[in-house]
Amino acid sequence: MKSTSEENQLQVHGLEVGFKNKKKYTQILNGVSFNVNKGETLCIVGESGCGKSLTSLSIMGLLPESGEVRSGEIRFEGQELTNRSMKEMSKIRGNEISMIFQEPMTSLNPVHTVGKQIIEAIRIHRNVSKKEATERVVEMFELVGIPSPRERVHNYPHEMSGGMRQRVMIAMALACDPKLLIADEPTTALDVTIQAQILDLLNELKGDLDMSIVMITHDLGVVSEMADQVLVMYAGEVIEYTDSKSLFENPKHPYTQGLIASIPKLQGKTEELPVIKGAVPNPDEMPSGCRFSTRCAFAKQECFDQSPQEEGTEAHPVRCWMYSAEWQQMTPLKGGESNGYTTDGAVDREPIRN
Amino acid sequence: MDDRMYSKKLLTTLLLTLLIVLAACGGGGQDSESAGGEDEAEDLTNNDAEDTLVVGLDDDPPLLDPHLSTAQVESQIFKANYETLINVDENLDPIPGLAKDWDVSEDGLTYTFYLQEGVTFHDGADFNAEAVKYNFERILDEDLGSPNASDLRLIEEMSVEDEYTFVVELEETFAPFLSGLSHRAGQIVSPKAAEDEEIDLSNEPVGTGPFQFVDRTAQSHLEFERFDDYWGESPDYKYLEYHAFSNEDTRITNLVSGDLDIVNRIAHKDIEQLEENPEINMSEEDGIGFQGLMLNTDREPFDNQKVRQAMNYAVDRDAITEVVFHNGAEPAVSPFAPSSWANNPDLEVPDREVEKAQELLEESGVEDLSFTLTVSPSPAEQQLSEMLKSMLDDVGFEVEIEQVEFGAILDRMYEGDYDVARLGWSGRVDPDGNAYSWFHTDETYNFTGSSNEQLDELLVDARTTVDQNERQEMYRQAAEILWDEAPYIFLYHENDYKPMKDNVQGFNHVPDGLIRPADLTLE
Amino acid sequence: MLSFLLRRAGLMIVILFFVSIIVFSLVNVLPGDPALMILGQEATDESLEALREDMGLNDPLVMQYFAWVGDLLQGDFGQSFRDNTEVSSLLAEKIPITLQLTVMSFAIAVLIAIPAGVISATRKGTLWDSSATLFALSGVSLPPFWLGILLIFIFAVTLGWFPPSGYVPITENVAQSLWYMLLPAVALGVRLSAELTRMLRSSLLEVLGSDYIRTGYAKGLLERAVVYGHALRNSILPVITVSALQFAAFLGGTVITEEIFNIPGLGQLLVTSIQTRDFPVLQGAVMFMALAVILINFLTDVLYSILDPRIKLTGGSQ
Amino acid sequence: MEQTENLSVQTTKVQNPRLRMLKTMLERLWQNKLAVFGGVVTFLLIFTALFATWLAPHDPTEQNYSAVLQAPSSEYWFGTDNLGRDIFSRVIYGAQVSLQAGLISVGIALIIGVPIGLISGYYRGFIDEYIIMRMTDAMLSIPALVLALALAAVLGAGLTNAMIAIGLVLTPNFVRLIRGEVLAHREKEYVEAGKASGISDFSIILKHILPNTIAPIMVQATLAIAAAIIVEASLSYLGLGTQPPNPSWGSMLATGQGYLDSAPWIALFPGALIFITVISINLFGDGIRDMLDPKMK
Repeated sequence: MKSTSEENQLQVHGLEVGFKNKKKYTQILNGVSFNVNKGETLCIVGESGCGKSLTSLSIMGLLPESGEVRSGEIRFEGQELTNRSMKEMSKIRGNEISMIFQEPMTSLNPVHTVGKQIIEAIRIHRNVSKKEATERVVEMFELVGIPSPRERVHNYPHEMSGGMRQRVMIAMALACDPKLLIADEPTTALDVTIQAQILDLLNELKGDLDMSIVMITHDLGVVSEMADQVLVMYAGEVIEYTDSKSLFENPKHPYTQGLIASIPKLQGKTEELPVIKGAVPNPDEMPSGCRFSTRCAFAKQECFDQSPQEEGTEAHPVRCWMYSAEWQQMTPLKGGESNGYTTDGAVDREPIRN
Repeated sequence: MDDRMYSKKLLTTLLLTLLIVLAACGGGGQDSESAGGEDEAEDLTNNDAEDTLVVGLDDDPPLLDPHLSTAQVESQIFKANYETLINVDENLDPIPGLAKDWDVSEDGLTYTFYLQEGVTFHDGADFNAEAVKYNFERILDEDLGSPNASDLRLIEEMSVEDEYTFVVELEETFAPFLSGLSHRAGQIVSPKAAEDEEIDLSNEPVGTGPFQFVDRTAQSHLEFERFDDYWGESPDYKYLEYHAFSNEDTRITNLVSGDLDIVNRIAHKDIEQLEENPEINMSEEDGIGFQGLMLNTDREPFDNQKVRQAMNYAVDRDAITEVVFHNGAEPAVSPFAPSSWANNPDLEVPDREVEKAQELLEESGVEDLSFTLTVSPSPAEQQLSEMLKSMLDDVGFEVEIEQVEFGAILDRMYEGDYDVARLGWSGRVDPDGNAYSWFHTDETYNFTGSSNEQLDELLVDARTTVDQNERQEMYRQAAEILWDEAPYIFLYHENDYKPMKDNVQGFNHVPDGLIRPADLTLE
Repeated sequence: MLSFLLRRAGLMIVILFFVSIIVFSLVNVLPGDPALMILGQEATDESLEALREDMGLNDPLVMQYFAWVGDLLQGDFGQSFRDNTEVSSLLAEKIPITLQLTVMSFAIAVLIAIPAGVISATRKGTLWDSSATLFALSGVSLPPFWLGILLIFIFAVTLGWFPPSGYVPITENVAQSLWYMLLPAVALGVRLSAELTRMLRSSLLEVLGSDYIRTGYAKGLLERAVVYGHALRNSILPVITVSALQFAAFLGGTVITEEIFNIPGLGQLLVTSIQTRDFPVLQGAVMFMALAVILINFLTDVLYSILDPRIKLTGGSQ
Repeated sequence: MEQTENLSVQTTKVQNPRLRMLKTMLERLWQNKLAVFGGVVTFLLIFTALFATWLAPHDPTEQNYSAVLQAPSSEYWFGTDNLGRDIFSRVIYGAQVSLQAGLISVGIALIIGVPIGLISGYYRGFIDEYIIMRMTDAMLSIPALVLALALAAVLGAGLTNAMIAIGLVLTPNFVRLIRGEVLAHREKEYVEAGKASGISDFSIILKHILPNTIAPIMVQATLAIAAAIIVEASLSYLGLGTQPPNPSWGSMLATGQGYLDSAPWIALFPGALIFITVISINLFGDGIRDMLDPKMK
């Protein structure tokens, strides 16, 4: 894909991740590759279950016990992360790479004050006194826009609203000046107005703190607001990867096109993307051809049998037969363009959702 | 919000305080019990191990007032801090106690006691004839309700001749009178303490004995200290403690590897083990009591004499003494131990005769031979009852065993609500104490409901006759009648075992089974 | 907060009232004449009757009940039939002994249960987990008296490391006291630890799957810090509640354990009082045990609400 | 229970949903190897108890004074006790006593507890709230063994009385359980519908509510049997249960404790049997619970 450069904060190459239970291994991520440059925001976009969260957890080294990185590289500032021990990773986590999660309501420990939880994070990585750490928390609270920060430090999570809690999470994530922030759907669980505030905050902080962001979202509105680069994932594969502008102006993959077409006129809270028919196939029942073929309006016969390769330009790769040289020779589906075929077995199953 | 924080902290503090206070109360309670220093770490006791003798008892003595006492184990304690007017020696013959000498008139009605001089009670009061009189009156006082009053009930008159001479007139001759004075009725408590409203003699005894009472931890242990103003020979060691271990195994463990110096009672199954132990000396002495089965002769089938007699032949007394008592008991056929002068040597222990027993049962014509055998739930009692069941079932009885606590057994005895009960008697120095109240018609312990005129006559005569040879003849006859009448199946006389550490010397094994701590020395 | 406390306290009193009725009626239908128990084998009929009258045994039962409860409320538990000791002082003497046994058992239980529960929850599906689960299963099924006898056989009789039974007051010799009580505490503690391990495992598994645990890892905590600093505290809350509910069963276990190891605590007092028909002591001991159980549960509720900031102490029932 | 309804909803495709449900439940039980183990051992024990007469090599009460306290041998597999009786035979007969005690006392608890729980939960009201519930609270706050001990002392020593005492002590557990189930069901549509169509309370309780409580009762009852066996052994240990010479594990243990140094087999074998029995029943009970409701695990 794209060439590596000195500017790279994070490089992910050919990442294959799956779950193992007893004898069976189910692969979820299928050769995911991308780069995040310093100071850049990369948005990973896709439906639930496409592997975006798994990608971020792989970077953090926080895969669930049954999860496993089969192959591929994750380089942070040129350092390989996949072979790091738990202990080595914990020095990076929260320090150089931080993460905020989708559910601010449950992501904080209910029995400790928020201040204590951030102080703990600071003192793992910085050799400071409790008092200094507290000062730092207050500072961070101010930074993330928590009113009367000095008092709020003593609050328990349940005494705060969702937006405030997400600000606390951000404060916690940023407390040690990370170089990379991974935000996993940070606004999904919040009200629309709060969503915007949080996104603004992130944008603002990104500039102030000179960090890179990997933002995971299913919401193209968020993408348009935040992203420098966009990675579109579908069923564990990268299907399109480009800068934000090209993506919106020139979406190539039928899936991306569908996504963009489905943006509501009035930006509202959307749980999922309802317009594209069907759902992400079950990882155990992956189509042998293009993974999107079952839902693709343009799919031809060969789409179902053979996986497409990366096509398009280096700056805007796309995984779709439409952009290959063979497209014109491929056999159209009987019965016209519309693809009425849906996968029954995959109804309401969400194998990878964090 | 701040209020809530505050109130939570307050509550936490309160709870913690409560816990600490509770803990402190608990700890405090214990502290006060063990006043006496904690310098010695090595043993159970608070006192200097070198200078302490620790006696292991089979039960915690409930009442320390000898005049109210009924439990056998209490008599052990009384040997530490009380003294009796009369004592008994190894042959159970009377020897001087607080009375250095005494005269009995020809007719056996007048007793003159010449008292030991220079004796003081632990509270400083003087011991004299007035004190003896006070004690006798106290026992006879109905308000006190002394269960030991019967020993003195025949007193018609008592007088203080001079300070150290005390005279008693009896209504009629009463042969066991002197031996009664060697027991609870002869224990002399301090009149001063008895009169003191603030002193509860049941918990803090005050006597003239070689040791004075220091402290008591209820249902655990008692502490005594050498009485420095003791009139007799001063004991060899300073501290004396009694520790109660109702569990026989614990008691033995504490003797063998723990801190007990001498133990008042052991389970017979441990006899061999203790005799083999080189660090333990075991003293063995014939007991004076009797053990067996009490038959309710008011009930079927035991209203039939032949049925009762059949039982006498159905039981295998030798097997019982061997298996349950490891030969630490003598087979019994009468209330008098083989060592007693009252024993009838003509009454031999019969072999087990199944056929004879079956014949007797057949002759009796009784068809329903089922009954309940009530025993207390100790391991040995259980073992014994199981043997009895097996033996009796063999000849045609149908025995059902029922384990009932000793207190409840007594209760049923008084109400006559039992078929057969395992109940025995620790024994008294005078044979009268083993016979009269047990087998005379309607007497206190005659729960069998049996009545035999000839026997009654003999038992009354025997207690009002002074001459021992005459009495001996009467008791021999009585024993024969008892065997024939069979209201009670005599099974065994338990021997008395006193195991002690090999550094304990001077033990005189008196058949009454009481440890006289002042005799003991520690090497 | 206050209304919660009042409500719970009111409930406690109602329950105690019922306990007192149970205890009183039990004892008053127990066979055996207390007067005879006191005076023993050598009692006379007159002295028996006098004592019965004196003890109020001839009064109607209702009167006797109110007299008893009235005394109880003044802290007067009556006197032992055996030796006239105040029951309250007997209890005061025995409670610290049982308390020591309880504390030691709980300490042992916690020392075993926390690592076992943590290991089996964090190493789910491994051999460690299976062994811990097996331990929990067998521990729960081990009657304390059987384990007690087994421990005596192995460690006292065969190896001779421990005394087979007995008790040394802690005020006399701390080390010896702990030594004597170690086997009984293990006998009781193992069962408790099995229960705790079981509960802790499932509670921990639930907590370990929660979002804030992931947050803990994300901020760079090591597993140990996450488990002990965050997961354990949260998962121990339900364990505390459940173990408080187990307290009654635990006290029952002390009775038989004290009997086996001949520890002169509350349990042995109770057994002896049943055997000797020492009713005041029996009543006192049972009342105290019930009170302890009720109080422990009450305190646990309060403690729970303090430990878990989400719970507000309101009037709501459990 | 709710989950049984869920299951039947899920299996509507099959012709006989009940059969399918049973099949899945049995499959689930079979997958739980420990539960299978527990079940097998439990049934072996029941078998042993039923056929004790044929299995025991000796008469369990036959005394042999010339073979007292013998160590395990080919003649006496588990040795002999202080009266020369064969411990192996006594242990086998002891299984009869223990299982009988467990079953009957739980039966008593069910007979008393189920109706009280049903009525109390169905009608609610003052008596339910302030008498029955507080009474169960009170009984549950007295340690079960203590209450059983006191009750057994009141009733008099003996196996029958011990079983009654244990049954009474276990009763409040069932009252609470059933009352809770009833409370959960009495508001359900089918009960409301039944009421509306004029069916008597009695038949609503009997036909609609009781069947729904059977699953949790089964689980609780199985586990209660294990508990009852322990309490019976404890009472026998203290001399209030089975009376001699009938063999009971608890009283054998009590006898054996005095001989731990010289004849440990007297105590060790019956003790081991108590343990095996209780753990098997517990495993089996846990298995049944998981089978009926996998979520409860």
